[in-house]
Amino acid sequence: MIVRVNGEHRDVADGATVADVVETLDIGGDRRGVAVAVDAEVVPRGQWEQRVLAPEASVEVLTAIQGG
Amino acid sequence: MIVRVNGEHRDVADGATVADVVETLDIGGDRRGVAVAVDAEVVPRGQWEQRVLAPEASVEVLTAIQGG
Amino acid sequence: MIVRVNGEHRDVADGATVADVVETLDIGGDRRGVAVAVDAEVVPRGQWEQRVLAPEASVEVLTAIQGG
Amino acid sequence: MIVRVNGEHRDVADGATVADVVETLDIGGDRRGVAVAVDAEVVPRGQWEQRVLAPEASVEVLTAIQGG
Amino acid sequence: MSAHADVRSGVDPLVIADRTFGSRILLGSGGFASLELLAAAIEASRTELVTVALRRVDPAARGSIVDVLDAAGVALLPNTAGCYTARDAVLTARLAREAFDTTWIKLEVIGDDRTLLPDAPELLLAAEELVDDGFTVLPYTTDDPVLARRLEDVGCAAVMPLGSPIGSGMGICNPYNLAIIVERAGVPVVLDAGVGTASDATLAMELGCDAVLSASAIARAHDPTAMARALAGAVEAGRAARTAGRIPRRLHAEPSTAPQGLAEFGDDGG
Amino acid sequence: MSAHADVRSGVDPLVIADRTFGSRILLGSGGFASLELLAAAIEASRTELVTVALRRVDPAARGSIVDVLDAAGVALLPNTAGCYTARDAVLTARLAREAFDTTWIKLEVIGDDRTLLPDAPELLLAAEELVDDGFTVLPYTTDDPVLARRLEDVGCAAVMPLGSPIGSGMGICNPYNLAIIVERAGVPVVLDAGVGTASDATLAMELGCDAVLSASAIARAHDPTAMARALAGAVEAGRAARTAGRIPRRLHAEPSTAPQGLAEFGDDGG
Amino acid sequence: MSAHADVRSGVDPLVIADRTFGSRILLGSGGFASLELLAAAIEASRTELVTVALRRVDPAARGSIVDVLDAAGVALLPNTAGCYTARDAVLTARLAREAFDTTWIKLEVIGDDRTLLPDAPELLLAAEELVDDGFTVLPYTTDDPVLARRLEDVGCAAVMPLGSPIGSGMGICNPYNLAIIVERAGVPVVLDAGVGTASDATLAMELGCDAVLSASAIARAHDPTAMARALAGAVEAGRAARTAGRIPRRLHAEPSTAPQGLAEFGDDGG
Amino acid sequence: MSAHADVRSGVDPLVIADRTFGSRILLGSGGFASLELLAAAIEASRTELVTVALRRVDPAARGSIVDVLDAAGVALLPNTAGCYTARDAVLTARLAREAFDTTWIKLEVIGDDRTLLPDAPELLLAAEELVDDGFTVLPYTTDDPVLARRLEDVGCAAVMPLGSPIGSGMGICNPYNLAIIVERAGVPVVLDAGVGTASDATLAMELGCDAVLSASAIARAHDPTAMARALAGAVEAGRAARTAGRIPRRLHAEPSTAPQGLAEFGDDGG
Repeated sequence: MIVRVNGEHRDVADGATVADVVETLDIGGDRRGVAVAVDAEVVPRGQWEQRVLAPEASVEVLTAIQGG
Repeated sequence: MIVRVNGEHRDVADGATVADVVETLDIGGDRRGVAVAVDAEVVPRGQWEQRVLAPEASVEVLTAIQGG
Repeated sequence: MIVRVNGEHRDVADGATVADVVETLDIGGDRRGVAVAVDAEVVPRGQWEQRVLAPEASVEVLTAIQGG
Repeated sequence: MIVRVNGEHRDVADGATVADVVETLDIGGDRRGVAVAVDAEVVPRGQWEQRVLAPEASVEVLTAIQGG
Repeated sequence: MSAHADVRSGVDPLVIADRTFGSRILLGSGGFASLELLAAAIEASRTELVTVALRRVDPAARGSIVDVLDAAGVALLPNTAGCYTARDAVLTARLAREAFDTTWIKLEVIGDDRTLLPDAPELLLAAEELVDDGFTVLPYTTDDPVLARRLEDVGCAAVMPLGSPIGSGMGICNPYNLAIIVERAGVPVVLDAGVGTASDATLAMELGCDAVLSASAIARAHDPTAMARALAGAVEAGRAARTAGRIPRRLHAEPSTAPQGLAEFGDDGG
Repeated sequence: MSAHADVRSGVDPLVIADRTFGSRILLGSGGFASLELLAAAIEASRTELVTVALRRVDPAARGSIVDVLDAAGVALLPNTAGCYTARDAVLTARLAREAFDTTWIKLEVIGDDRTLLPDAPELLLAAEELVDDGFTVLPYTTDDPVLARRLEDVGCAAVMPLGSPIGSGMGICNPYNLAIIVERAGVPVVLDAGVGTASDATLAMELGCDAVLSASAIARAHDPTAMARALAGAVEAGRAARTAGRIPRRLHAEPSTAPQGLAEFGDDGG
Repeated sequence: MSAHADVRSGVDPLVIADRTFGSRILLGSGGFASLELLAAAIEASRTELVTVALRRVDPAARGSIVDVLDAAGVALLPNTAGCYTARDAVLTARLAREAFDTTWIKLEVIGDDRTLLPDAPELLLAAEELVDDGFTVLPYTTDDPVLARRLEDVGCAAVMPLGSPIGSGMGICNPYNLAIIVERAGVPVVLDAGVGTASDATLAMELGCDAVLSASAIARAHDPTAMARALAGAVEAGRAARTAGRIPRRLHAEPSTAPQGLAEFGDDGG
Repeated sequence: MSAHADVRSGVDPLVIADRTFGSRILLGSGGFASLELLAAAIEASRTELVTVALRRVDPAARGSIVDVLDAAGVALLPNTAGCYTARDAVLTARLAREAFDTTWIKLEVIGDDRTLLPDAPELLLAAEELVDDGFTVLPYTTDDPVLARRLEDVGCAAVMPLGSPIGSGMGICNPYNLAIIVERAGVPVVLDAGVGTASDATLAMELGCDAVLSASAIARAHDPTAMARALAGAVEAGRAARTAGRIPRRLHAEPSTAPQGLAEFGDDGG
């Protein structure tokens, strides 16, 4: 199925979870400082494994950058 | 019955109207530039005669002064 | 002989006067607003005719321009 | 004879020197930081002993104070 | 708003909503010692629009300001002075419409009685409601360019940013904000509050304001009529200067007299 | 100089030495693109006194500025622009007296060609010599109150402090010095140099200057005639405002609408 | 906030909500050319609190700012930079809480991308919602004293008014507003945005601000590390000066040397 | 004077004539309530050069300022405070040389006792005579760039322009003049007079001054020792900021957070 990850369409397996998607992003280190929103809702890290994505879901995977 | 007119308690006849109350205020001239609110609602001039006051009604009779 | 008029060397006849030099400058009109200094001294208009220039004299013939 | 010391008239012996006058001023310590002018002329310390005052002489004996 | 009007020909009207004004001064009627002084100031300032406030009728009051404005042939602009909430301001505006038969309102929603500064969120709320109710809303606002823009976006007919607090006479504390407001405004910008003297009004116009509202500067001046005349001239001068196109500022000098043709008197004999 | 003249009645002349002027603008004639533009600016500014400089006669020159000033019916004020020493300035002044049959001189003694700022000691020297020689001396000076006072003490008929460097358009960089100069001056104070736009001229007059001299601000404006008109109004407005007596500056607000009689609509039902 | 802390003994901590800071500089981490320069600026500024923004993960990104802050032993303050609505800002704050395990948030709700000025109504809305949600909210706000007060009233832990637009380096355009905010604030006031150089930070502290947040002034300086050190000293100097109690301003001079005992050298023989 | 000294390494001495100073503050000793307070201020300010005045010996005087300066290990800089003529100033300088065995003199020639402003022509005269007599002359001067240049030309070892009148605490009334003086100076520029608080000193150094002289700002502060410490830090901060190279001023904002990678949360469901 197709989901949007950080604005780009991705084809992922049906039943893919937030954790699966985050996995595909080559994030260095221990993922400290990473947060995820699905369809404009925060998904706490503790739920990444359980949270299954719906088709067309919009996933934002964010982290810290210099700013402000 | 008792009503409040511009912050002061007044004893008026039961069934008194806005017009009656305005009458009691010695307003010079043609009352141009006068407006009335009863219980925080504007009472258009055209309804002063009809509009009967309820007991405890709060009547504000306002006009123009220097300001701003 | 050689004199300097407004910074330029001019060959003038011996005994030439301030008036002679001013003459050579094509000044329009009645010469109102013109003043002359010879060797850093003012020469009043009334003396232009009499005042004979010495060799090497430095003559400044000035007039009004926009300024200030 | 009469001289003026720091603006005040003083009666001093004829032939009195700058040193004599400075002596009369109860200046603490080693007189470091003291300078003298007589009649608007500086009198170097080395000449205090020799410099005899004329009648009516004006002596200024100055030192450092807080300032500037 | 563009300043490319033809000032020279004297044809340079101020247009707010559907009305046209020959004068770029709005006069606040507060603070005058008498209605006579107010009348004199109206004439001297040449204003065509004068604010009034709404208060409880006072039988002891002498004379009617409405009559004074009628006699002077100027329009009346009711305000909502003294309101601290959108709700009170809206109600006051509706009473003003009833009393004076005008949909024009100078909207004031104040945050506190010490600074008399506008309360941005309440002001925007009230502006929106009054515009929807058919009012021509002229909001007294801060010098915040974003708020000014949002007031325009909800349909205000003009924006009236302050230069400094009401009655402070501090002039324009932040010309940069005012310049940004003007740069982005699609409706007239009227400097409201802070004017202390003529140069403040001139500067406001040079910054691109379309008009200046003054109350205390005139009413509380030693000679209100003379100050009214001064401000009228100051506003025209500032408007004309903006249209004329000023020279740039530069740190160093620029000669006003050309050096060419300078006399040489030789070096000093002495 | 006192500002307690009767502005209202329009009777408020500027008096320098033995001459009286109806206008409080002095115009510098430098920098205009043509004599026509100069003539238009003279009319628009309503000035009665215009500066000219002395330079070597140039046969190629078109038209005579003297004729333009005559036609306009305004007085001519020769200057000593370009002089760096008291000696050259004095000689130039004497040539000007000879050329224009006037004892009036705008005395300029410049310290360098970058800032065009006055050279205080040379200026004072020249002023003293010219006064002794019977000139009516109007010195272009810095905003130094002590120098202004000394120029007055040697007999100058006015002092003309700068607001900022010639042609910089920076306005009045140090209003405090100007205020001190005015406070102590026994002769007219004319702001000379620095005016960039109308508000600068208004401020100068509010500070107590008796007149403003402007050249570049007008001559180099996008529309010189319009700016001349703007400055004329600005000077009058500033003069009138000073006479009217401005309100004091205060940090906090001062209501322009009295709170008495404010309506009470009860607390919000909602 | 009172400035009567004992600066002399060096015991003058900044307290925001439940945390105490030894430094009165907050550092914005944006604009540094490298994380190394950021690390150097952190050390030079002696800051203990550094902002970060949230953006989409970028596999190409080199190094982690979180690691840099950890290594420096400073706290991280996430912001909501880039948000134009209360809703986006609230969501971003919640993501930041999730990502960094902190309830502290520098709340930014911008009105437009040209001025980057706060949007007052949206800002207040977001602040209220985040406070209710348990956040420690530090809002970036305008210099509007009423808005600052309302932000405090809804429970913000500090207010962070701007001096001038972000990155403009214009310093404090309206010191009067800032003084009024400080005068009435019951929470720390942090100058946020506008600082261009050291004197801006010194002035902010003299006006009574409790701290200064700087990003561009340091990050974009020719020598960021040197500027970080300069601002650290400037903030301390301004704080100390406010505590020391400055002399009043007066128009005229006040001698620093007593006239008593002045020598008299008689009048000049010459 | 160039500011490209190596501030970072702490090696950035002030060099006047043949002497080198580690501190960029000169302290005026006037106005302190006691010699103890003066001593404390000397230590707190870290100054190495302190002014003294010459007055008639007063047997009643308690303690010697010379001893205080000796004990503090700082150099003494005599001044000519109170002199109104070149002649009195020159004589006073010579007495100071005799009394303190130093050729250094802070030259003051005042125009009047109200403004205490320098008298330009007398000052220049005295400076020239003292330089010829072998003095190291540090003249207290106006902010006139031409006068500053002429003082340098006659051989002064530094120029000490005022920011505003002595003791006024008005800070730097005309930063443009100061910038021009610095731009053209070949000797150290020391801001003398006008400093009211720390930010004034920081600004002076940012403008390129090489040092700041302060008397009243410290001596008359509520807590002189704390203010001395504040000014010391302020001067260092300003010097460091000038060396660091500030960002330019711009009217509009410049984001400190890059927009790239901004999250998109879709449009509001509500």
